[in-house]
Amino acid sequence: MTLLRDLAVQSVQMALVLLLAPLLTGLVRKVKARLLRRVGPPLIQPYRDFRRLLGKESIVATNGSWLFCAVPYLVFALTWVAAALVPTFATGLLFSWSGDLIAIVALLGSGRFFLALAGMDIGTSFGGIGSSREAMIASLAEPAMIMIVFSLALVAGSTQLSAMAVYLLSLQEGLRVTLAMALFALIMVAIAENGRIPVDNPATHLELTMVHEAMVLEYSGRHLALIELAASLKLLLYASLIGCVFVPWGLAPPNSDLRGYAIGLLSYVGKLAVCGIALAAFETSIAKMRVFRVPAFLGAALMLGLLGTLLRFVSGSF
Amino acid sequence: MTIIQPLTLVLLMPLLSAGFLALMPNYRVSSAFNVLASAVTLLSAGLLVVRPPQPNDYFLVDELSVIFIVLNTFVGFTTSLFSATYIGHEIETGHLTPGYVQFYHAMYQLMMFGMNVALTANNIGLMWVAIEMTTLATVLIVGIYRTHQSLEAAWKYFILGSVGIAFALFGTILVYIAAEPVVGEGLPGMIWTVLNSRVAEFDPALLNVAFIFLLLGYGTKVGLVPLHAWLPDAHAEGPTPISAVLSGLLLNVALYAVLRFKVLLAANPRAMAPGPLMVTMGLVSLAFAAFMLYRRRDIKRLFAYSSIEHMGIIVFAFGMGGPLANFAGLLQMTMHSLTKSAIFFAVGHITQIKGTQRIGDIGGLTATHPGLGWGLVLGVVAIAGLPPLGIFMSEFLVVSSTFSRAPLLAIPLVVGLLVAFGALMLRLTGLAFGEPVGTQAPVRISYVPMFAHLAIVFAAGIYLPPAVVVWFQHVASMLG
Amino acid sequence: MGIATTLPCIAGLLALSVAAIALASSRAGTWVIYGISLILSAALLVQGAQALLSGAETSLVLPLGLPWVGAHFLIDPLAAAFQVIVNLGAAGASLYALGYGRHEKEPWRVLPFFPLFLAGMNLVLVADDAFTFLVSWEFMSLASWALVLAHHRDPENRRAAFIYIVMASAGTLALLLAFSLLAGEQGNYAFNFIRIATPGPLTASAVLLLVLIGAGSKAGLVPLHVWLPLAHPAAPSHVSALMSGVMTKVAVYAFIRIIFDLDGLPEPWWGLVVLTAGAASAVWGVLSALMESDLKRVLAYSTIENIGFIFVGLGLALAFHANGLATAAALALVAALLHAFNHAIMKSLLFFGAGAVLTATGERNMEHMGGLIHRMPVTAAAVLTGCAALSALPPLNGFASEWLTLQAILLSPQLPQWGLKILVPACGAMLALAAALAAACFIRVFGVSFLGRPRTANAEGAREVDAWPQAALAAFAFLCVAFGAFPGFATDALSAVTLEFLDVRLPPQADVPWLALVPISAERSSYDGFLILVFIATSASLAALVVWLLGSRATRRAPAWDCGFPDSNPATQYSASSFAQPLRRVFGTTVFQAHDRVVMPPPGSTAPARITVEIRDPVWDYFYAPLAGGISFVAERLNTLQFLTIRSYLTLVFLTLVILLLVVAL
Amino acid sequence: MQGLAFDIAHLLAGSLVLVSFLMIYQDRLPSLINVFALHAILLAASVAWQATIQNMPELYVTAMIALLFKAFVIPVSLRRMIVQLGIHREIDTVVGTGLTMLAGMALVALSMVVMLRITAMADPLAREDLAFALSVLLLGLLMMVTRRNAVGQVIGFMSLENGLILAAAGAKGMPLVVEISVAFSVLIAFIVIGIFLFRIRERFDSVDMQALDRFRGEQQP
Repeated sequence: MTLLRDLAVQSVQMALVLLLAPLLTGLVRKVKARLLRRVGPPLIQPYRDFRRLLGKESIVATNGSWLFCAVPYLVFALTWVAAALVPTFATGLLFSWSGDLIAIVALLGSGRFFLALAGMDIGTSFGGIGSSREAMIASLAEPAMIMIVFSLALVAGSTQLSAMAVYLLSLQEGLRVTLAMALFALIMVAIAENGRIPVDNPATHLELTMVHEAMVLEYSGRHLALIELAASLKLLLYASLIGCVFVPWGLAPPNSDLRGYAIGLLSYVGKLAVCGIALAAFETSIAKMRVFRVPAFLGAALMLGLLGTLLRFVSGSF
Repeated sequence: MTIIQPLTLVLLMPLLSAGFLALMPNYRVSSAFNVLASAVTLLSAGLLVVRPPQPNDYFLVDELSVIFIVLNTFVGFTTSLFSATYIGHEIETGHLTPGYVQFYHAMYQLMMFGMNVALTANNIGLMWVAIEMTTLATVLIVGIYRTHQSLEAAWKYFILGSVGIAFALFGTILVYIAAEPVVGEGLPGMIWTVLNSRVAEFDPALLNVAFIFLLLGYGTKVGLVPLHAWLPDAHAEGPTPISAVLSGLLLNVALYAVLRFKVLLAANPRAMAPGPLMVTMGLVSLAFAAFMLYRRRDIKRLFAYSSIEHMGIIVFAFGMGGPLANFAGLLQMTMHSLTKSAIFFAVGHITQIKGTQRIGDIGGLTATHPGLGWGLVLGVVAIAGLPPLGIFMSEFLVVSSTFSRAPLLAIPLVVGLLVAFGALMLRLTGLAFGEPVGTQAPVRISYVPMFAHLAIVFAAGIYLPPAVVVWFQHVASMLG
Repeated sequence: MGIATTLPCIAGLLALSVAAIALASSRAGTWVIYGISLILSAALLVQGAQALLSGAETSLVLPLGLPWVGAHFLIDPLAAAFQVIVNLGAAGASLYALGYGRHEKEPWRVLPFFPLFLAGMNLVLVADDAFTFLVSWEFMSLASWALVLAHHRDPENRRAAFIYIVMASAGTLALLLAFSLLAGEQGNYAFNFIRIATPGPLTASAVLLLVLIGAGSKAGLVPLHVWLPLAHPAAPSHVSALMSGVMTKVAVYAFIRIIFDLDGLPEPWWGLVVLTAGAASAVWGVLSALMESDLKRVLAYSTIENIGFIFVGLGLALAFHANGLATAAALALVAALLHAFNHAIMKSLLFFGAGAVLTATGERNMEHMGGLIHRMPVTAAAVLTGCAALSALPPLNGFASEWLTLQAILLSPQLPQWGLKILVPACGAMLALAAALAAACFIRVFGVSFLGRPRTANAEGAREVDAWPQAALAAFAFLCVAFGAFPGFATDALSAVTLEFLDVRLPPQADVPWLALVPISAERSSYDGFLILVFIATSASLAALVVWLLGSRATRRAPAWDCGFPDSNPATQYSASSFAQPLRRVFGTTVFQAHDRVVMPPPGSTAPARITVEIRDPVWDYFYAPLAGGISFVAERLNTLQFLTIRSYLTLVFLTLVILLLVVAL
Repeated sequence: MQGLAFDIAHLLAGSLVLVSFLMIYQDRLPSLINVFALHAILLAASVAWQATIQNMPELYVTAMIALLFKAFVIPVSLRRMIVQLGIHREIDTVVGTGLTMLAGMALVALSMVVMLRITAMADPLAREDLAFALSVLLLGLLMMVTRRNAVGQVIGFMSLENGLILAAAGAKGMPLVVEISVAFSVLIAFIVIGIFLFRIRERFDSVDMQALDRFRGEQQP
């Protein structure tokens, strides 16, 4: 019985992230447009794009290899699995123990790995630019992320997201400098990882500063659709990560009743909305930075993470 | 009691054959006879091991000297084998005339005679005479090519050698003067057995001065720095069989004398300890030779300096004393003789093939002459102290016993070993590998002596027969 | 079973190398030698696995080696574990060489030494007294030295071999000193004596430093690594695989054997030293790999990085062990051992791939490759797996061991020493950095050499290698996946080692549901490679299915879009050095004084503009070069003594006499 | 008797040292050879005196050998040689004689200190003899070091060996072995030297060591 319910919850969550992801992207776009005094596309535009792209034939460059065609599915799968492991509206998911936060970070890393390879597969200069810059950004973003994991794990005594959420929910810790630093670092990393302004600009082409778009330049049709979906899934994942770790309120505890789940669902949607609006506001209020300023940006994140970890020792014994 | 004592055979055989060879014009016959005589000497030396004779006033064969004698006669024999082919080629290419070869063979046996006498002598005077005789014999052979370089080398060898010999004689006289009040006038004052039994009562101060003269005198022949100057040139300019014998045997004979006197001095409690002196000279020789190896342009000088380095290690080990270090010293000495002569066998043929001794003009031997090249590689690897060859075992014992007793002494030792190792391997990579360099004269090569030596060294590195071990351990304890 | 059957196999390898001298020049030589060494190493592998799983100890004494000590041999769980690692690599290399070895120009320079090398490594593992250990150790170096010289006509290789053998014997001397400290005055060189005698703290610490030099120089710890990127690529590829994947693990074995087994109880600060060395090596190695464009050399540098990972694990184990935190120590040790095992697989795999590329294109420089995925599909797939594993991507084996190491790092708050408390997370950060850089490095490796368009005619005409290498590649790629999915089995097997030295073991993972990895407790942390793998597979195929059902199925081949102005010239692709340029600007400028120099032709000339990248290795510049300079300076100065006149030599003798007389007189 | 014996022995040995100084002082070969002959004669005399006071007749043999070879045969042949080579007018010394004399003084002092301090218990005769012998030896070595010319070096070497014989003779009852060996060594030495000077001349038209020095090891002439 419980197994069935847990299974249901798990599958609901997996479906949920899949459904909400384009919506979040649409929300961000819409809000940005509004802030720029434009009407902007409707919220459901991403779904339409997805359908349209799905319907188109996909064009593969003559010397594209099997890897090029396999990567979209792989990237999508990796991101989806990662997203499925993050508690969105309920903790104690059935399979959440099959991978902890480190594994989630690594899963996203493998997604990036294959995407970068796909960027180099056609053998164009743009793909190379994208991949090499992505590699540089990742080489700083990932350690920063691991440091964040460390500081959180040292606070919560676990690398399991559910356990973290439960622990922080119980609020024995009070508000901690470590957590604040971790939050800042996490936001910076999230911005970099999702290729948002100021690190990258998802809305531009033919600009020598683009990173993610350059990698996927050669993709079209269904492949592009999957990649877009994966990108928005990634954005959703980070949003829900921030939500579940730093504002765990409303999360439905394991084997709670329907009401609990409903609360959890609502609070989750609310968190996502807040995140999306905040992101849009942030993006409109800041300018894109030069590529070689990015290391400094991410280095700061890394330092914050490390500092948080070390401060963990200073403030209070384990 | 047989008619002919093995001892008399060991001594007479070389002497008589020296006389015979001096009169034998045909070089083929004479080199064959040379081999035969050395073989007989070796066999009778083997008999010595089985039935050592009673010591008398003039001759003494104990465990220590037997080691040296067997080694001496064995390497003498293998070298005579090598020398047969070597000399043959020298005659054909006209580097040597039959007359000189006649002279060469006579001197070879005379030298063997001298060394055997020195090793079996029970009388410090007799020992001195014998060693002087070997010196003179080798001086004459070193000069045999009569090129400018060889003359210079021989002359240098002669002058430095005779000065050393003079020192040794003075030391010998001092020992007698020290002994004379105790054991009385006449012969007994020069007999090892007597001296060893009564040395505790001798005048210690006199013994000290005596030991200094003896160490310098015989140390010159051992090739200790700074008395070494004759050694590289004598090795480089003489015929290669003689280089092999010099490195393999003559140094050992001188070392034997030094050891005997070291034991004598150590047996007198009031005299100074000989150890520190030997340790210092050993380390100096090791370090000096190690650095000198780098700038060598001449292949034979290279290995001559490596001989100095190894003599340094050996003297160091004996200076440290104690069962482990002495055992290591004996082992190192044996292995070095075998390995170094094997290397010189290889080098002899290499220089004949390439027609030069310049390292720069020799290269890629493993490609052109696999047998010779890999033989050289094996030899150098052995001499550099890599396992599983014999020298690794002795160096293992030297270093480890030193480091656990006197760590500060082990540091220079290890550094010296490493520096020398680097130089040897550097040269080896140039000689044995890479694109072949230099000419390719057709040469008849005798692999047997070289690989026989290397096989023994290899076996010893893995397995020492218990008999040998016990034997060496006795001697080690005897050396104190 | 045990030692009684292991030694005969090793003896068989030795005999084989003797036979190889005769067979080397014959046509069948390659088949016979590699075939038999494959069989023998497989046998050793099986025996090792049995000994490890049974946890039994078997020992033997032969009347060899040092007379009064004899040659002691012992197989305990530690030795067995590394026997598995070594012989897995050995079997793979032999299998690979069945095909690869036939391209060898001068087989007689490889065949006799290959079994010798295998025998040497196996002997080190079973040796149980100092002399036998060192003999086998140096024997191993010697055999590999000969193999590095296999292609001796290239002066670079000769230089590599020279540097290698000198540093190897320096390391051996350091180990020798360590052993003589442990053996003490009366020279008890047998390990069972040394185990009983407990050295004083000072001695023990000295031993640690000496072993760090001795084993570290073999393993390639910074700054003792300089020989490694020279020597490993110089050898034939299957030997490179052995040297990089396996011989470095033998060095790790030596470190564990001496420090954990023989050297008494550790001091807390030991962990500090080892950790720093490990972390430094990890970052340094991967950065150097990113700057390098010679494929095999990149792999060698990545070996340095992974050795750093392993030593971080060992350092943690030491730190925990010193503070009596046995379970944490066990976790760290298992992590280190598991990574040693995994790295042996991954690195062998990649060197096999590099060898395949080398035979197919004759190129080692990535700048001359490209597009190989079309011409060598099998190799490409295998190498891709290896790259992903080495980049520590789930669900492959590289990630499992890295994950365990991170879990061990997360236990650092238990440590009482503040230095360690602070240092360990910093090391964790460096490890994370190294891992991310490794991912970048292997994107570069695979992307430049296998993807894109061929850059040279050689790459154009590449042809897939024959069956044996493909078999080896496929087997090892499979192992990467298998041990990524089920790391639990490996950790369970390895816990025999932790039981041996720390008297504790990790909770048996076989009991955990879904074969997950739960080092400490389920609510603390858990990872299930198998499930992740299943999820990825299912969701990917699900997506494919959905697209297949709903979306268009049409695919058109067309020239690349490339923002509208595609260039047919493959030189316009991103090259290895241009891929690394951002990272070079971020990390390389300070560490390696890396800078690009652009040479613009004068206006009007048709000459192409040239860009050259200059990279200097500070370790070499500031440590080794001065050392060599010093030696040659002293040699030069002393050399004048070779050219004095007889009179001056007499003067030397004279002065010596006078000085000694003065010494006696006064 | 003992006193007188001692005094005479002392006188002879002492004058031997004095003559060694004289040899160091000579910077031309012919005069050097003459002085060496004198040195040999004195040696013979002191050995003979030792023979009488130790009443060891065999020492007379040594004395005779020394007289015969070192005082007559060798000097004569050497003189002929240098005349042949036409080097009898050359200045032979490297270092100024004055400096050499000073060094010699120091050496004698050293040998006195060494010997007299250590051989306290040996009988005075042996002591004195040893002290003088050592100084003769050191002076001979000094001469070898300061001479440029092969002949000069050989003479230095032989004077060094005279010192040895003096010591041997001084040692009470030292067996015949040694005298024979010494004589025989001198003999051999002389032969070898002769051969070498001969060879050196045929190669270099001189016995100047600097001619040889050009062919020191490893230098490509």
